[in-house]
Amino acid sequence: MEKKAETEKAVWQPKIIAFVCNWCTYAGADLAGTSRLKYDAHIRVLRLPCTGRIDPLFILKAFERGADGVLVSGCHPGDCHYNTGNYHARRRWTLFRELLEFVGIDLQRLQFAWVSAAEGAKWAEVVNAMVAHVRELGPFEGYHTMLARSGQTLWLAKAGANGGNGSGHDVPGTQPVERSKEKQETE
Amino acid sequence: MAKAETETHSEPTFQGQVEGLTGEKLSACYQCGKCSAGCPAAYAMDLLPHQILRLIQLGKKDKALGSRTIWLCASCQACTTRCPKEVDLARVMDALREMTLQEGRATPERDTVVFQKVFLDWVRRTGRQFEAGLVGEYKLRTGHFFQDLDAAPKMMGKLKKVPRRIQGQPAVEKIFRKCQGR
Amino acid sequence: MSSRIAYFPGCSLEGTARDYALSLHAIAPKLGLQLEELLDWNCCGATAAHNLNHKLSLALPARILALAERGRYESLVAPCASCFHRLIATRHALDGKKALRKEIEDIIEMPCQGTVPVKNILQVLLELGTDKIAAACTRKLTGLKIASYYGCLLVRPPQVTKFDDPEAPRSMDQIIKALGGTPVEWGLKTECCGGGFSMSRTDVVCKLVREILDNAAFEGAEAFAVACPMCQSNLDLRQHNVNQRYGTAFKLPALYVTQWIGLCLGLSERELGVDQHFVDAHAVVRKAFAPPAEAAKKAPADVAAAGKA
Amino acid sequence: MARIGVFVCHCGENIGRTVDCAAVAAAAAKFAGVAHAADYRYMCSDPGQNMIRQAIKEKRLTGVVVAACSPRMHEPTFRRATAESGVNPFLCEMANIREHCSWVHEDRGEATRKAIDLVRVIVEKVKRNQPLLPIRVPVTRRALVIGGGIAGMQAALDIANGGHEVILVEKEPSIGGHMAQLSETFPTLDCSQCILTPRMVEVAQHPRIKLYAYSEVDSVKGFIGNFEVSIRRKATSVNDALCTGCGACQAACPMGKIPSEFNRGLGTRKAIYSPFPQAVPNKPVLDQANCMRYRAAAKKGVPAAQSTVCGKCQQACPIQPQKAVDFSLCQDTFVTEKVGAIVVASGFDLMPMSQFGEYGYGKYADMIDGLQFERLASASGPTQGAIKRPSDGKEPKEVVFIQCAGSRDNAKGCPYCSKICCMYTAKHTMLYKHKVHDGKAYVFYMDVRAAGKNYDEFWRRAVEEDGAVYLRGRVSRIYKRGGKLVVKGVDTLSGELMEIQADMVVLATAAVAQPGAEQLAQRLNTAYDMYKFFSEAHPKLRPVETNTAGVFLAGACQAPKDIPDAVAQASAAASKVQGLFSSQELERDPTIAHVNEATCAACWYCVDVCPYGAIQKKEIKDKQGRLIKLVAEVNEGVCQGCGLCAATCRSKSVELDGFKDEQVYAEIVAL
Amino acid sequence: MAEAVEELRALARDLLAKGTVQVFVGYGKGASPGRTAPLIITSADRAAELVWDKHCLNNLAVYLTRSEVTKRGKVGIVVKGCDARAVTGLLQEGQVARENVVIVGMSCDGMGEPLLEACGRCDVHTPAGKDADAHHLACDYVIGKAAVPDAQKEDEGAEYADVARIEALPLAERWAFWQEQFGRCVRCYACRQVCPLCYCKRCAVEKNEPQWLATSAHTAGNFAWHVIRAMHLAGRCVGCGACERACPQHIPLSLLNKKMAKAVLQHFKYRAGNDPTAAPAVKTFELSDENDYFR
Repeated sequence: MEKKAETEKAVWQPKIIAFVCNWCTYAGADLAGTSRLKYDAHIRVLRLPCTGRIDPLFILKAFERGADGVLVSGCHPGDCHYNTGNYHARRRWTLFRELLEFVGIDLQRLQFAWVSAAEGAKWAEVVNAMVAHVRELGPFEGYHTMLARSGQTLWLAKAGANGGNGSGHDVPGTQPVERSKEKQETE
Repeated sequence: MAKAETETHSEPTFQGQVEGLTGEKLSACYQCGKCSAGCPAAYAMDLLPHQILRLIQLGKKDKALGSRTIWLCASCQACTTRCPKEVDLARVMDALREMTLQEGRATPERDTVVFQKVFLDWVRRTGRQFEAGLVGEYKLRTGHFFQDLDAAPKMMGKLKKVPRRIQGQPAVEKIFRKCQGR
Repeated sequence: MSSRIAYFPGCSLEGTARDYALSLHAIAPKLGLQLEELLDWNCCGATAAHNLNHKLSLALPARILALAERGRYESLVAPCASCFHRLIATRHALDGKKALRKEIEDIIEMPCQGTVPVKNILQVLLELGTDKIAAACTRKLTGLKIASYYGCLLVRPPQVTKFDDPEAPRSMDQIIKALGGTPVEWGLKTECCGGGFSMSRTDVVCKLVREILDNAAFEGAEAFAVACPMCQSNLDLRQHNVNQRYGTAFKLPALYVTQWIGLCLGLSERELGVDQHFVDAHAVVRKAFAPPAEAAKKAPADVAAAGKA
Repeated sequence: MARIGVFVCHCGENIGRTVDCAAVAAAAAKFAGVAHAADYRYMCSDPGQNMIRQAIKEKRLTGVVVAACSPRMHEPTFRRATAESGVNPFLCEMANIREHCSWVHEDRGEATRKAIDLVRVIVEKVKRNQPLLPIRVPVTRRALVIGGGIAGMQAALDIANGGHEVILVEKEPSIGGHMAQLSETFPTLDCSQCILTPRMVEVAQHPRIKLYAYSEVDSVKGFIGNFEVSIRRKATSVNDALCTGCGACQAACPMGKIPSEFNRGLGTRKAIYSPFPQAVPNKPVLDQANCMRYRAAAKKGVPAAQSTVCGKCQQACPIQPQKAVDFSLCQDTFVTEKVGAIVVASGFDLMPMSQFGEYGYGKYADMIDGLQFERLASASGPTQGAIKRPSDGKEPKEVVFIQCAGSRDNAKGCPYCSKICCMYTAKHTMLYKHKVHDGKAYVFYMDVRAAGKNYDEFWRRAVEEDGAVYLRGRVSRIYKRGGKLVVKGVDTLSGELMEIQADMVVLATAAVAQPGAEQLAQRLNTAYDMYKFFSEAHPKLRPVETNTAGVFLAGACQAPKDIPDAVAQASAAASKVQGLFSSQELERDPTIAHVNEATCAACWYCVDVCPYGAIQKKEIKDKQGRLIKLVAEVNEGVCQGCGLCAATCRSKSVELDGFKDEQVYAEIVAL
Repeated sequence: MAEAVEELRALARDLLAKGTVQVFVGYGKGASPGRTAPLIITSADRAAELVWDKHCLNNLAVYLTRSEVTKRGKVGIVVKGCDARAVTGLLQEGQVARENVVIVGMSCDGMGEPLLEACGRCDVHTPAGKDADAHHLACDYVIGKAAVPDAQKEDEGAEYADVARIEALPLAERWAFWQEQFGRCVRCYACRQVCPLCYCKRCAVEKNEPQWLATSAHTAGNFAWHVIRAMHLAGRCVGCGACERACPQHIPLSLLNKKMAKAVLQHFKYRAGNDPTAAPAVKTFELSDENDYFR
């Protein structure tokens, strides 16, 4: 356990998951690419149709899976591909972030942005800023210890092992049983 | 040649000052002139009301505060009532007058100022208006001794001869002190 | 009429507009209006205050509002349009503005919640009901053509005064109608008379008053009804100046609406202070009530009746 | 057990330079459920695509992951390739290791590690993807056009000429709209009716246009391609089948004093009337409120048919034996039409003059609005085109025109520019000057907005050639003094106060939405702005569509417009409709939401948040037809797949195909 | 209260006897003195068992969505001013049809000995009756008139003082505080059971494939559970406090819900359960909604 902890520290890199909408931010990130803008690699983008599709459950799950930060981004108000999706989402986040802060989570770890399909540069900025913030804060010890105390160490160990990229072998599922089964298959 | 006031970030622009005093949004004015068109005193003004507002937008403080216009406004509220952009111009005029006095600027409409100062002075001293005193003192200060002599006898019949202080006068006096910051 | 109304005369009703007060007090009991004069009231500051010192222009009326609140009155009536405007404008300015209200309360050292509604005389009379007024009349203005002149401050700006119509008010005309007069439809009902410039810029006042007289006369008016001391004095006191200045020959008496009512309640011009005007109203009044004979006869009985009502 | 194939693309050097594609493939090969992994220089090339096709066959793949560029670039390509080898295209997804990885990162190690993660995420998703079949919605190739003004007529004609049936609904007794009221049109000053009436006739006679005049849309059910519209046909007391439009009934009607709507109160009409001579259809309607017989009958409480009062119109009707005027036709009737698309062309109205207190609440007879002036100037108008003022029929010598009357006026709740007033006011001054040579025309304006072909030249002509006097400023007050209207204005350019003793005043009152616009929008479930104008789907790129699929906009119902703009938009809407009608069926993206009826708590949050009104309440009944419960149901014809409902649902009873909770969960967990 | 209870019994008896309602939900004698228990009766002769005293804490609105109650037909129910809010919520969310309930509002000077602190701030001691406008739930009957005046909703400060206390703590301490609290949760779901607005047929926590929320009672799972529950109640919780009272582990659950209520009021100017015609805050939006925290 201690050894793991050390290696974990040695190679620690922030693990940040971004939930983005397909029409604005994902396209904006594409533009950052086509413009060859460079930004920090420690971000993993999950694509959804609309910020309105993003359930607070997603974010909690991301943290449970050892994310050190979560970024939510979509179309600017008024530009939603689905007219009003981002407005409803905005209300949801206004409450959710206050709630998380209320239970002691640093809002640097949960950030929100509007990035349009034209804002490749902004996307790069937003990512870099986010990663930088989380780097300052370091690993999400609080959550990690909570998970550890809850016997959810498995994911964390993996997360540490290959530099915050999670396990290549861990297939989602709920029952620990299934998880171990999968492991045998692949190892 | 006219030149727009250069904004310094330390102290607010003229427009900023007036907006601060009145809470009105003066950038809203698009110079339609409806205020001037409806102003009963406009004919006597050196600048039309909408021009005063334009001067504020341009930061031409001296010209605006030096005008007769602000003292010829009778506060009839016609401009405020009809402004399509819902600017309370009557309130703006109040602010300009107050500003003029606070900055101790000279005004071309001395009589009006004197009249109003004398008016307030009586209120401060007695708690109420003492019209006989007001008229007398005004004439004294302005030198218009012979104004309305023909009307005087009938008028005097109506007026109180001696001022009466109300019990609350000290309270009123205090209000004046607090408001005038002395 | 058990509701307690605080009566705020205002300075001019103690002086130049004494006749306004006189007539109001004369008709009130006959109409069953109970007016309790506000104790130790102060001047509202009028135009002078809001011209020269904004804070003062709120603080002085605020003290008056505060007195009315302390007295637990149901409403505060100010017959003077100017006072009415200052009071209601102050109430409006403090409404919902916590910080400002606090500041003003500190200045006057009294709580001022703005709980007591402010009314002008026309409001009070209309709430009383024109039919009630008509019923109390012992004689009617036989079709006398009267131009109701509202001036500025009773109706403007509407979001503050919340009374009648800012461009084409009807309330005073309704009362005149109830008195048997013929309301004149004319264009300058709410045009400004120059207000406080009476002394300092008599020339401006004369020009404006001339236009008002001209339009009213053109539309056939034989007299004015007013509800504002400033309007009254400008129309009345300045009428001869106008005639001198412009070589006109206007002779349009300007009576307070309360005076018109008083006359119809059978009171004499002297009792109502109509005789104190500069433009002699006697001729017009006589014409209005011709033939006066039986009116006088039947007066006392009705007066008594009205008194009970 | 899933058998996923992973194909890693080098995209030449684009990916290969910073990402070790071979390593990515190797890592992918180890993922649970990955049956095949390979990398290649250009996956999108034919050989690349062939690799995929082969692998699918040989390795019996159940899913495909292409790690390459952005799915926004090549997803269709690879899905096609997948489909060609018999696997449902929705079982193919892309991992974006170019735009989101190789192009934006420099460290090869990190980029490669990230690429592996991205691939793993998509693999886990694809494992849980399900085959989806594109949704096919049948399209009823008939269109409904609401409003028979110039925009509605244009749209109807274009669609009909395109070979499709059109239902045209007009609430007035005749089509033609406001354009029929105009005398001349800017900037050419050609006679409005001369260009309009042929169009009206064309509409009336078109074999594929079914015209419902004096009718209104009562309710709209269904969705794109499949609307069911109920239309209220207002009672006319005239049997259209018999009536020849001879006009004998109108001549006979004794009620002569009814203000004519068409002439905006400047002329009169009868109780049985058609609004104007060239009306289409040319059949009169009977206005029951103003008919002696109907009034009498109502008082007695008997049907008008049994009343004996008046009936002159019926007697006058020459049709034999059965009269065309028929008092038994006194009830509104309803017809239902099935259509696939709807064009809204309900037009605009003018702000009533009663809103202008400072100008006398429109009580002065000689103060009229723009449309009234059009009627005055129109040869077919109440004065046969002679400019006579309403009060005394005298020719006005001094006319004041006031622009921005209500427009650009926050205090009147109308801060926008009405767009057409500058031009028509200029036109009015010309028409006036051409008829009253010694007359004076004053125009109070704030700005003259004349952007448009030959527009600026036009208003300058009014000034330079016809001598209209333009005064820059708003008018503050207008009051009557004898026969004159005293106009108190200002010219801010000179700083001069202007008091004009006018004989007549014309207010260019603001163009506002039709009174019924809000209700109509609600019936159509389309959005409208704070001024009750219909909202387009996108202010720039989708100007004639609405946010409700299958509903399009034409003309001034969307915002004030002049004739050319309205016609252009109408044709645009028509072409959109024809595009929709170009096939029998409408194919829609199958990534839509579904409700789990077993667990739906019927709180209706999804119903209310859905931007498209795609979710409705569904009754679940037992065999006896007794209601067991209500649940939410997604209309797959309308759903656009945003997933707002899925996230909003507390009991997680709504799932979005392609982005099911399971799939997203797997993606998160894979990181 | 004595005469109130008689009036209540008479009314219930009458409603059941006349068949106006088929089932009546009120309070009955509790297991021990100083307690009451929900009483659900279907016959007039049991009306006498109804009680009304200082201990009628339960929010009976929860029974309006229980099929075992509703399947019997029209329901008569006893509500306090505060409970009426829950009923309003249920009406807003289509869980209850107004015509299917007869609402008996009980005037209430506050519950519990000592008085519940929530009752100290109560502004609905006397529920609105038939005369109420469209923006208030109109009880069909109102029994009694409250002796104590309604508290003035002057400052929200007092209302959310306990929330503010937590907000004032440094982040780490807040985290620690909740870790400790959530650590104790045994997942008995009593909070959910007594909550009138937790009417879902299948709770998010029971959803598997995927199992978003771990079911075993470890801190991480509990954390997620309580956070999500607070989110699901945001803009809906009427603050009856039943969850907290029901919690065997004494976790201050109201704090979470009140925090949300505070946020909803502050950002969306909305109070849950006040206006049956209002659209719940999380169902709608304003273009002008808070936007500053977006980069």
